[in-house]
Amino acid sequence: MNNTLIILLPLLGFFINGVWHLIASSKGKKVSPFASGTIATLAMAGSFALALTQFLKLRAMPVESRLIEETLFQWMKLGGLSVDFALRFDSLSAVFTLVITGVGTLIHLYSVGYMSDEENIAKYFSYLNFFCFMMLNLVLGATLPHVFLGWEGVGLASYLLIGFWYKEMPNVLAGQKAFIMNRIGDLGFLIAMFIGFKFAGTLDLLEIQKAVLSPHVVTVFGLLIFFACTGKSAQIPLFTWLPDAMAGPTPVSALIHAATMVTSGIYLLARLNPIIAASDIVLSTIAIVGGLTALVAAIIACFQSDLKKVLAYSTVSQLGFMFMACGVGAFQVGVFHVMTHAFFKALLFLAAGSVIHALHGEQNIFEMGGLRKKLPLTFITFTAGWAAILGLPPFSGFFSKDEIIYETLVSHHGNKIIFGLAIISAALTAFYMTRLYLLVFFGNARMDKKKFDHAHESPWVMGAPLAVLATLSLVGGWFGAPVSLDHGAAEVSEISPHLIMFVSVVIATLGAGLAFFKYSKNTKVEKTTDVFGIDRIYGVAFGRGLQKLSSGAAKYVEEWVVQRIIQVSAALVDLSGNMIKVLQVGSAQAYLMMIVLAVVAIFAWFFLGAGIYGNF
Amino acid sequence: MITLEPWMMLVVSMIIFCIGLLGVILRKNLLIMLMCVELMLNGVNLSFVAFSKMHQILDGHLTVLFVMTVAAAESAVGLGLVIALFRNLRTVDSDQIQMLRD
Amino acid sequence: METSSSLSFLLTLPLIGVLIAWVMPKAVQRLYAIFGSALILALTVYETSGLLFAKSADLAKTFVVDQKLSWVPEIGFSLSLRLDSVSAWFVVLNTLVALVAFSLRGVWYRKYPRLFTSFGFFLVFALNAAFLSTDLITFYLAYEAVFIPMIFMVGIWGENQKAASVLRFFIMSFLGSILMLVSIFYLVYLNHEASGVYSAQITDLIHFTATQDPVKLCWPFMGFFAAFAIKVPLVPFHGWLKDVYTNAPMPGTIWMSGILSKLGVIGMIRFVLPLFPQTAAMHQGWLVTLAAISIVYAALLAIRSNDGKSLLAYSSISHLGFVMLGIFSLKSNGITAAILLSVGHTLVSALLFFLYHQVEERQAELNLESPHGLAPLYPVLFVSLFVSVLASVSLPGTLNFGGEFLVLLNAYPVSALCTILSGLGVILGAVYMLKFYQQLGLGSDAQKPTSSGVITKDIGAYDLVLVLMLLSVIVYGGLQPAMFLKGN
Amino acid sequence: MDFGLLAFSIFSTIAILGSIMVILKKSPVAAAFSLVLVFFAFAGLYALMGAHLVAALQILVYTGAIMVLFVFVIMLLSQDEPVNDLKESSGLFKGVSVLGILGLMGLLIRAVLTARGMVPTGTLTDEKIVSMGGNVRLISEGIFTDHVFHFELTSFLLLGAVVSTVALAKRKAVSGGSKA
Amino acid sequence: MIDHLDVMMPWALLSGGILITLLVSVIRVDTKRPAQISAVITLLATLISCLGLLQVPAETVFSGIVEISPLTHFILALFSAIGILFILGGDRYLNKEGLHLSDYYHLLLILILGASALTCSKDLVVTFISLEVMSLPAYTLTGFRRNDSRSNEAAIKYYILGGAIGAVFLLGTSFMFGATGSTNLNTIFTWSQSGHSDMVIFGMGHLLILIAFMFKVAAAPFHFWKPDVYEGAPTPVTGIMATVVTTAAFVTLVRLIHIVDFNNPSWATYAVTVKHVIRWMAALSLIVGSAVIITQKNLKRMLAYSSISHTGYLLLGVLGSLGKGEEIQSVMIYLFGYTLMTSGIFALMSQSEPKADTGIELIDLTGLMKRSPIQTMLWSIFFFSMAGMPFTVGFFTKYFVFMSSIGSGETPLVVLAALCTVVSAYAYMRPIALMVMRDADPTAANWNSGFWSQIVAVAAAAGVVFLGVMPNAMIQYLKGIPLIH
Repeated sequence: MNNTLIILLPLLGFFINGVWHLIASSKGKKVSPFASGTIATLAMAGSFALALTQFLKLRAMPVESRLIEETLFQWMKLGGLSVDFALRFDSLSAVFTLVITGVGTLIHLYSVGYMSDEENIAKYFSYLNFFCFMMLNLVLGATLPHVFLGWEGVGLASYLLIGFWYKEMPNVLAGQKAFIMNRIGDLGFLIAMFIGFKFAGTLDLLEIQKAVLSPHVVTVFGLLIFFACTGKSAQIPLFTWLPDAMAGPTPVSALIHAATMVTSGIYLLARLNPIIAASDIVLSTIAIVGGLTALVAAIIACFQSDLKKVLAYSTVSQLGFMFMACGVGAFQVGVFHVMTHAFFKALLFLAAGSVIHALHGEQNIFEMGGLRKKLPLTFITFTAGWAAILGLPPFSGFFSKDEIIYETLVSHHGNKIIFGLAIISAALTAFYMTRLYLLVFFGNARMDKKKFDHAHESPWVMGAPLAVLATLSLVGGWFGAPVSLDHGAAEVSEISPHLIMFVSVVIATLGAGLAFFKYSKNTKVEKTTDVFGIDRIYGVAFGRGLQKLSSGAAKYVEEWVVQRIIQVSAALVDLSGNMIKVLQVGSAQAYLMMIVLAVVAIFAWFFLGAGIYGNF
Repeated sequence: MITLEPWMMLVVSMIIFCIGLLGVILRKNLLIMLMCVELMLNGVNLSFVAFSKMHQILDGHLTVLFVMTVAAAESAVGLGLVIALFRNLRTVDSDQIQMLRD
Repeated sequence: METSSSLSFLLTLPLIGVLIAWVMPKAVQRLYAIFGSALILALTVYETSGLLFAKSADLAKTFVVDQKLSWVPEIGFSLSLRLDSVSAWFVVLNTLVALVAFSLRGVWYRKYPRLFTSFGFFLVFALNAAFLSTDLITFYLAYEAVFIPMIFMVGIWGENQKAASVLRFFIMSFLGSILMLVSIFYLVYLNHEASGVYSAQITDLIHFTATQDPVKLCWPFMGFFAAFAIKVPLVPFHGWLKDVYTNAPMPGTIWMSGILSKLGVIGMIRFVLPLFPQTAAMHQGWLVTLAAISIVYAALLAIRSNDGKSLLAYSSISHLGFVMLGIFSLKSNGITAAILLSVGHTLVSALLFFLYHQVEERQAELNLESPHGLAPLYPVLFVSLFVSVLASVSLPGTLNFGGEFLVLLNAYPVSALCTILSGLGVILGAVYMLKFYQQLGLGSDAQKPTSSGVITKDIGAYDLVLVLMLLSVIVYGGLQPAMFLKGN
Repeated sequence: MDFGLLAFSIFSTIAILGSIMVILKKSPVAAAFSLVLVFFAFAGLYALMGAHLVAALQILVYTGAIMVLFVFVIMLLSQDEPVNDLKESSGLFKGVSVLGILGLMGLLIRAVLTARGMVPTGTLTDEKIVSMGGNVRLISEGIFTDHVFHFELTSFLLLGAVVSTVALAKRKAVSGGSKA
Repeated sequence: MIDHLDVMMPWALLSGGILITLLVSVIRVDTKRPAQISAVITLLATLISCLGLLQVPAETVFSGIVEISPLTHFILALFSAIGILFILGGDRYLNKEGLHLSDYYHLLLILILGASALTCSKDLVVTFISLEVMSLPAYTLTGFRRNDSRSNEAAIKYYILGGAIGAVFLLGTSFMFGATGSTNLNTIFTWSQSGHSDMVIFGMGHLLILIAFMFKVAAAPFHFWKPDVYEGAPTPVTGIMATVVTTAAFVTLVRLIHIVDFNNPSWATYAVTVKHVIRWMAALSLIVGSAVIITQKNLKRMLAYSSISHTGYLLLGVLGSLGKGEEIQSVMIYLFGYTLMTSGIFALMSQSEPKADTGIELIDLTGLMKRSPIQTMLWSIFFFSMAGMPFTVGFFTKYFVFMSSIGSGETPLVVLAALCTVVSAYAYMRPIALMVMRDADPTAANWNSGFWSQIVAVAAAAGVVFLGVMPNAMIQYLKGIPLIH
């Protein structure tokens, strides 16, 4: 029952706020942000509480049977396929559920303050609740189609929230881009399901792991699943939507595009880890792609001037770290990083939101500076987040990131290349985060004087979540990954963990130092640089390409073939009619002549065919 | 020695029939066309009599009588039509009556 | 299986509806049409409830009704009707679509309203007859009879290019159906040769074709296929569709995309596959390819459409491609999924056209090239529209998802390549449907039109109830598709 | 060469040449007189075959009635001046027509030639006809016994022809008719 | 002869009626009404007496040259009914055109007499004479608009071609006579049953006869006269030709085809030849009819091409019946249905009042929906029926024809026919589109429904729809009629 309630509460919140919004807006009234936000936040808080009790219940169980399953109803049944609508709460789900509901509650709370001026506040909260509902479906679903339901559902919520300010078409288009790129990934998911059903005969998450599959199938299945993850979790090649997704409200970025939704790829891989880990090809693909993404995104982040975009690329990069972890078989480490990342990245986003809020929407970091005095709480909490993402001990990021770097080296599947990618990315992370940190909070105020004076600390509803998250960023890593996923875990290795720990801290410090060196004084305005031009290439390939294909289909196939065939056949009939009509000259004698010719033809035929007749 | 045989009449009748047909096709004067139709009928009449002779029966003769009657009636109507046409168009040229076409 | 006379009322009721339309005053035609079709809908649902809501396929079988009325016994014609779980759905949908179409306000209730209402009821009659009939000739008659009101509907109340488009529609459909007719005759004749009985009963003919060489049956198969491929339509037989969809009055469009296309679907399911199982299997390769091409090609065309109706028209082709894919998987599961999807498609396309009409009533010039930003003006309408769009892009949790998912799932073992190709259609579907919604609802700050005669209110209560009814079926079906999956 | 064959040759030559003249003569009157010639020749051929009644009627009906009618109409319509209308048609048309007719003629003659040596189905030899009262008597009997339906039908044909001719040749059309 | 008076009753009535009508019109020269009424009464009496004799078994009268059978009674009844329909339906047209002469009714009655004599003749000479009895009034009626050169022209063309073809028929008769020594169909059939060596002359004669009737039914390539004649003739006359003349010619054609015993093995090769000839003609008629019909703008010409394509369908039925006489009902049903819809169309057509004297053009139908919904409905019913849509008699007519020719292995031809149906369906839908979808053209004709013509049209439409829904009686009756032997 509790599992169900966990997902039902956000759904309830969604309905209440949604209907409220509709009624209010058709009557032209405004909804009180506080009331609406309270409903939404309470729904999430209730959900979180329930998740906690479930978690505790789970802890009380013996390790091998830690599973609370609730079947709501039979969803689809056709032939050999039987899909139940069931919710499974186990260790992996627990982590994600707690993160979603916990961080979610905080962000809901934060939104009450952040979005207080928003006209359609009830709509906003209903979307947020809807997102949480779908996300919980994703992590609690017991079957692949159920996961897919959540998978698409969060995509939808993401679409809605990115395009929340829909009067600006770019926002809408950013949402569309996210939705469609996710859908491209989803195709992988779908086909993976088809393959899974064809060869394993089931779509149940537990059963499919038990199924005996040929290595070939496993590889294809794993690659397709990973392809789906690249969409949802913004990995190469489908990562370009995430920076654009920053068009949405900042709390949304914090919740969806940093803490929860984008990590569902990790969830899926972790969930299916026996199958994923069964194929070396899949694992190394994941690791390489993850590493490359971490590196590329980090490089791009160094050249961004938009506060949120830096954080967005940072998210992509961090997600790359998580995939690296999965790719070397250390799924539990990846999940651990999901958790810590959720804390500190949400924190960073919320703090950034606080900055943006204070500056009335200013997002260019070269228009900021010197805000540490103006926004002390934001500054402190941001510092915590900064430290965490850099991996400075004892912040949470240190533990998870360090472990990832360690695993890339010592795991079965790890190797030096991946390790190198991880190290360089970590250094770059330190560089761009420090750059950001310095540009925002230190130096001179580079914005209008008036704006600077107007800047003020956020209200408590925004401050409190910041504080909580800052705490979590600090302590979140101390418990280690609360899950045990022992596939591909490191064995005893001659490389000491402490050495790696030392190396990673040094690397982070180096990166930070470099940034400090460059940006502590020199605040020359840098334009955003599209380093790799990937977005542009995609724009040409997908956007223009699709348009070209579509107009090509319309022009060359539809117009020149399909319609032309119809026209030509009509014209041919018409032409034959007109040609036959030529004989209709109007002269009786000509008609008679033609009759004679026909008669002669018939008789000739008669004689030819009748050569055997008679006696001649 | 060759004697007169009905098939010779048949050959003549066929020739006359075809000449009549050719006349209908080629002549433009409606009156001559009507005459050629009569020629065709005559040709057939001859063949009837010839066949009658061949079969040693008289049915063919009877038929010829009826055909003659029909021919008379038909040519009367035909001439009536030609007269009606002539009243309107002042012509008996078949080339002048090609308004209805297509 | 029971034999009863209860089926004929499904045919007589709409005919009575036609007659009453001429008694009713012109002013109340819409009201009459709505109440009439709602009443028929209620009775139809009541009559078919055993089949619709049966817990299991086996239980549903006990509700199958057969009825055979002698019609022209001299030549073996009979009015053979069969209500099973397939036809039950289509019959219900038929009346539902009629209700939706009747609910639209427009020129058809001002110009010759009685004619419109009676054409509508006649359509219900003819379609019911087509869906229920198990006699090929009767089916053909009903199938053709559908044209008659359709031609007039487009002709009388349609838009600019109506004459050319309706003629093209008629000629192409007629071409297909007459080829089918020749095939029917051919089969009937062959069966007569073999058994000495003139019968166009599907059961008799199935018995007969089962004994025949599948290669020999190739031509009749093609005849049937041509008819239904044009009707559905499958690419490249779709040349008639766009023009007539866009030029038809909205109720006509709803009828055509919602339920007329299902004639092709039921034809494939009821006649083509049972009659020519081996022949179809021989041709499966290109059949599946054709379905996949339809999906992707129509989606590509939809992307480029800047007219809402033609976009929806192409999307209709694309979605019906999935239905065809399921049918051509030639597996009973695939076919069941195709039925599920066609139920979904009917509901969604009826809903989309219905709502699009509502939008059109509020803003005359709807060009999808630029955003209109109407959503804030009519929030409820646009929320409904958005949900329908989501159902159309087959988001999980809607009926269409169940359909498309199960269709693809069952098509995958048949042809992985075609399934993947069809999967691309899912992506493209999102592209054009989002475009459709966004350009209508989002973007620029729109102002309410001030000119008189234009509706400026949000969606009306009655319309909303109707929309909610359809949406709830879609969502309920998305969560409980089992109800629709009782096999064929 | 016996008398029959000789007479046949003469009459048939006259008939064929006369018919050719019908279609070659420019003046309708000339054509009409050629036609009369043909009819006479035909009468001779009929007589050669013992069809005396037919021969007589040929003269009476064709020459006496029909041709008079033709000449009358020609005069009525003042169409007696020669017109070389054969020149008007295109050479192609003429060529194709002549070829077609020649082909037809060949085929027809080919067909009738197979009638040589045909087994008679009847028994009415010339002698027998004479013994039974002669050609005329037998034919007249036939008209009023076996062929009485032909006869009656022919009467309606004539009636129709009369009404037709009246209707067509009426000078004044009833304009407007009775607007009853 | 007297002992057959009972079965000859309709004939007696008809011939007597012709004479009475003549007398009446001579007595009352000033007005045409008496002739009209007398003609209607004559036809009505004929119709009733025919209906009373429908169940009388077949017998031959007049020493075997006339066969009276249920079929001939049915056809005479049909012709009488059509005659009444056209007298009533064409009344308005005749008044308008100034053609309201008593001669019209005489000629019409004689035409009907000739047509029905044609259908019951069992002798080739009688066939020839009745053909002429039918044709002469037809020529005259075609030229009945004496002051209209188009009408004259049509009549002359019809006459020239008809006369030449009459001679061709006679030549065929002569050949048959030459081959068998008789012109009686029964004798000829008996002759054909015993193998003979001199088949060339017989076959040639048979073919000539067939060609002559192919001309009369306007099968391509002998169809050229039809569009011209249809266009030039007064509208009700065109209607008579499309119904009475066509039906009589077709029935006779079928009868004459079957004077050869195709089941006799010695005729096997000849049967193939005939089959090929008919097959080609059917195909050509279908193609010509449906291809040219879509290029037509004149309604009457359109119907002429339509009737050419219908000839194609009918020939399909003939083909299906070749060698199996019992299958002929497909042709009969087709003729019956075709007659019904054609009568209706011509009744409607006589309601037009074109503004130009070029006859009724398609453009005259534009916007009819706005002007007269009832007429639009009637037109639509007839055109749908022409196209073979369901719930009209047109569907069943096609059904039987297609079935019977599929039954004789003519499937490719049936596919061709199906394709041609589609093409001509386009031509039939076009006027509907004009009526419904276009606004009236300023030059479009006025349409005034006369009382009688409207009644005729409605009755025909009701018949078309009723037989399209409930064809049982028609099928049952026409199935029971043996046409041959």
